[in-house]
Amino acid sequence: MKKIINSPDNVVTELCKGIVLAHPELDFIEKYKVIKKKEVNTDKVSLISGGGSGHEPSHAGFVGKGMLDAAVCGDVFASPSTIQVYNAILATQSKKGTLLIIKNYSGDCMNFDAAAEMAQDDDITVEKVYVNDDVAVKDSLYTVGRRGVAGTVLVHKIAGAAAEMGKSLEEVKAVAEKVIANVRSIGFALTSCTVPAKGSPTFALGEDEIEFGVGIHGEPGIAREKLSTADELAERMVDKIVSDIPFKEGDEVALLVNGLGGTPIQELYLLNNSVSGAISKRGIKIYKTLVGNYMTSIDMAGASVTMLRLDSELKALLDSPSDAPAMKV
Amino acid sequence: MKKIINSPDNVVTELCKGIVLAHPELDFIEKYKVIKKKEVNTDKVSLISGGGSGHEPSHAGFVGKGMLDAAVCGDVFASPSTIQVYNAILATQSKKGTLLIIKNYSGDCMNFDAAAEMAQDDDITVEKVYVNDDVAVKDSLYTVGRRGVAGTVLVHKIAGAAAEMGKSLEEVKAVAEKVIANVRSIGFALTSCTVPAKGSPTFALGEDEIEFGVGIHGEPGIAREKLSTADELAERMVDKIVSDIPFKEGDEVALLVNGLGGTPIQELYLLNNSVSGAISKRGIKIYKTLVGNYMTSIDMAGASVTMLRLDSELKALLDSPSDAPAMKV
Amino acid sequence: MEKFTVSDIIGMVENMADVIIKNEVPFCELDSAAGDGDFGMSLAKGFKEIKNQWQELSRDDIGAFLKSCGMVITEHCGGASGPIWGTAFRSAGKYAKDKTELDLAEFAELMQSAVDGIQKTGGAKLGDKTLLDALIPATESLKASAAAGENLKAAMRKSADEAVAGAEKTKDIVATKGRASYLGERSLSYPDAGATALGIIFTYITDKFGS
Amino acid sequence: MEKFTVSDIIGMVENMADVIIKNEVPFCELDSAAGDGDFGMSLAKGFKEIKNQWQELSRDDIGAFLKSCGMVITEHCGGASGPIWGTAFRSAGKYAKDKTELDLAEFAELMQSAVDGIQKTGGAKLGDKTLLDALIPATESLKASAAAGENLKAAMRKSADEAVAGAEKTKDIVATKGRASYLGERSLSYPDAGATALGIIFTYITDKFGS
Ligand SMILES: Nc1ncnc2c1ncn2[C@@H]1O[C@H](COP(=O)(O)OP(=O)(O)O)[C@@H](O)[C@H]1O
Ligand SMILES: Nc1ncnc2c1ncn2[C@@H]1O[C@H](COP(=O)(O)OP(=O)(O)O)[C@@H](O)[C@H]1O
Ligand SMILES: [Mg+2]
Ligand SMILES: [Mg+2]
Ligand SMILES: [Mg+2]
Ligand SMILES: [Mg+2]
Repeated sequence: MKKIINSPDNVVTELCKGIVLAHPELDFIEKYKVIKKKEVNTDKVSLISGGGSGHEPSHAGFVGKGMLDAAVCGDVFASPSTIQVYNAILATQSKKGTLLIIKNYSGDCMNFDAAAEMAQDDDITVEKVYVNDDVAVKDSLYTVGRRGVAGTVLVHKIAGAAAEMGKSLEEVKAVAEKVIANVRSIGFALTSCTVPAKGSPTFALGEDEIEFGVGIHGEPGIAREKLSTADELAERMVDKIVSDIPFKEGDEVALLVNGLGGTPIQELYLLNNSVSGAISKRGIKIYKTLVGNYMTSIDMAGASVTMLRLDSELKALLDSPSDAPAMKV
Repeated sequence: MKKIINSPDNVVTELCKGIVLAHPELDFIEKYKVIKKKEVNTDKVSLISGGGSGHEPSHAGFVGKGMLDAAVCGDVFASPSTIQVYNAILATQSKKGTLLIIKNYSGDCMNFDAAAEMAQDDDITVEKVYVNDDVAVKDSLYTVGRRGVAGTVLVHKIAGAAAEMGKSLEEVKAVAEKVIANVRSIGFALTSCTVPAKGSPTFALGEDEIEFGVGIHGEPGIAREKLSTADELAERMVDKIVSDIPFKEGDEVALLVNGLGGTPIQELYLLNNSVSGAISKRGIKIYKTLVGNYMTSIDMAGASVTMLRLDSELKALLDSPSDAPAMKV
Repeated sequence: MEKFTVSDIIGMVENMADVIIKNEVPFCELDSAAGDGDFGMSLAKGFKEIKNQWQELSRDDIGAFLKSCGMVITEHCGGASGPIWGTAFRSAGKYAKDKTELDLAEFAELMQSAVDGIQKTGGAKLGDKTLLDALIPATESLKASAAAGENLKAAMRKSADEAVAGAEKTKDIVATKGRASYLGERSLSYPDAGATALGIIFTYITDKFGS
Repeated sequence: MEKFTVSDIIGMVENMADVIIKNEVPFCELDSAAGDGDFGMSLAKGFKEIKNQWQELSRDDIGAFLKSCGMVITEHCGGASGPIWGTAFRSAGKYAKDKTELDLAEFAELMQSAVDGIQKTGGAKLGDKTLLDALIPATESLKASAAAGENLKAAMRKSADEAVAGAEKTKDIVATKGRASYLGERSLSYPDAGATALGIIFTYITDKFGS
């Protein structure tokens, strides 16, 4: 394992310290590994997200005016504990209540749910939404449902803008759910990630192999297959996403071409060229594009594509200002 | 070679198209591989930079209000030709003249110099500055001098802000030179980069080896050595930089912790924690910190540290707004 | 009749902590095959903290001891393991409230409380390819041994063997709960990490018991 | 007296383009050792474009042909190679303006013009570990052969051998110009990419000449 670290045990704490050093408008509560805005506005709905670490800049990079109020940082790929989440809720209490934005994984759901119950016992109003945008995973009665991936960032952005406008908890939750209903993602990996505590890659890929439909924790995807061109990958990803909702000719979308951590921005912009072509040729209009590392899987090489179907409400909220370190609008 | 591309020959063109698709305020002149602002303000000094591609988001990501007017994109790691640079000058002509911000490499110097001469023959006023911030390279009478690396981004930012304020070509050039005189960088690599056209890594490093003092083109550095901790690397880099100018107790600096392309932001923030500690302990005050991929070396894993000594003029210009895709202030 | 004392239970948890901490990396590797590779780390983190706080844990009775372990796990274990193992210990603690000894039938009931707690928290059932596929057969085996009047060590051995066998069988199950569920058919042929770990833990505790 | 005709020169440039395009990757690899690995690509790009525009290049005389090659290289080669090779061809073209044939002494003068152009553009001198360390001895050899009245092919062979030997010697030089200069002592034991390439190119042109 080759990483710029001191010791695997301290990765999360040290990276969080590095974040607040670079962004002095944020605070780090070391005991509970919570990154929060220094100044919490108690007159707006508080937004909290989080989960395992290793997805940087998610979620701490999205804490800031116009987006989240706090991010709870678990260990690498492990949901934060119930107590951590509960303390994040306490630290950002607002008169208008708190919305938890949870990625749909059993660990995260169990911990955030239990924390919400604890807070409700303290008479804090807490609502929850579960993001499940990954179309690689079949949603069926027999599974825990689709997992949450890069689309979560768009939920943060839009719900954050709604909260900033002073909307009520019900309204903010409703718009977050509208985003969840209209956002879909899929990704692929060129390499595995390496969890610092484990020290070796989670899976092995041949020099010409990729994992299509991969998750953001090194979970294997739909299929292991031969590396293909950016155009072919784009075509297949867009096809999977578009046929899921389905998106229709004339729809307007936000597009997020997201890097998984180890892939340089050079390749992400190149992939954006291919993906934009595949979307446009279907008569779908791209209203806004984000390209970069938003929801990573530590050092995995690879990328994901997220499409969000927009209406005028979502467009306006997407365009609203955000001052979060990883999303300056 | 495992990359998200179609063919090595088209990497630069396709990535540039991906950039302007994501940032519709920019234009791509395909014939000369120039990315420019759609709307050029002819009442301010025009700023042009560029060089070989492979350093994304440099330089195209810094084109925008408050920073550059155009970036000239060479092939991967190869300076753009004289004719390309000349056409970028023509495409962004302003009443106040043009400043070329050149990284100090013989290829870039020869091509930008020749292009400036051509433009001067057309009665366009062109001035030039050469960035040479890399302290890994000894500056001596017998070499071509130090090379330009990540500090270039701070030259873009500050000269861009000065130009935006309506300063004259002489004034903008003077402030760019002030930055160059006060900025120093050094980097290290955990892996080599892979140039798409070559298809294999430029150099080979053992599983426990790093290259200290590496350049941004896969040029080997000062020494090949054993991987050490983030704290040790930070201490040595800060030491090299601080003793170069030298920086003194009480100085205020801007700090840039820059990723070389393949290193995840997780490690960059962790490194920032170590580097900030090493700087603070020397009694030097960090006025502002940037952490991220600013000047990359394709997919190289590794990082560089840049320190710029500030005075009140530089601080104000650093804080001025910028609307460039990779630098939103 | 043979009974488990407070110090037997404390000793078991100590042995459990040791085997979990020792297997941190192998347990992560088990989770790599079809999960996300953090299971060993998440679990070890809580049990390291139990050992840290060892002197301060309540030892008044079995229930108080198990409950205080459950609180530490809930606070310090991340992932799915925090709620699942935390709930298991807290439910078992509730069952053993004020008790200073347990006969085999009671011990089996205590394990059943852990199973119930886990099912309430995580919503999984037998055959969902989770640690329940080791824990439920192990618990049933304890109940049968109690009914048959077997001695503690023999009952523990049978129970551990059932846990191992149950874990082994998870290879043939397509996962439906936890991260391995995202794999569908591709989770076949890999055993569940949590179940396999339980087999290893129960075997170790049994080896050490009474020796 | 033997002379190089317009079509001899055109043929040489064609062979030059062929060997450069064929060696794109090996030339990049030469540049990897102590440079940035793009030399083969930058150079091939210009010569591919020369072949693309082959029918449109001026063939009126040697000077016009070389100058139009130089313009293509200046426009299409990136890196240091664009200005250096572009200037070499343009300077050589200037020398051969209106000439339709060159004797050996004149050919040596043409090469000297290329050397002068390169030195004016890049500021390097013999011993700076650049392609000049192959080109200057090769040029001196041509001058000596002209003075000795040798035939064209023999002179070219000697000149090519001098280029190869000059390139070989760059191994022992600490680089001062171009990207290898950043390496200092560490550039020792690697030959210069541009010089080595010239040795290969001159040898290939000689092999093909008159055959
Ligand atoms: N809903 C559930 N009920 C019971 N056990 C579960 C459940 N979900 C997961 N597990 C167990 O937890 C183990 C994984 O734990 P861990 O790696 O900490 O969780 P995560 O999936 O959050 O990474 C699985 O191998 C499985 O035995
Ligand atoms: N100043 C110079 N004068 C003459 N030749 C030079 C000079 N600088 C570099 N070269 C030659 O160019 C070669 C490298 O070309 P190339 O890789 O295209 O340039 P870059 O250094 O810009 O990547 C070197 O091997 C050397 O022979
Ligand atoms: Mg996990
Ligand atoms: Mg180059
Ligand atoms: Mg796991
Ligand atoms: Mg080169």
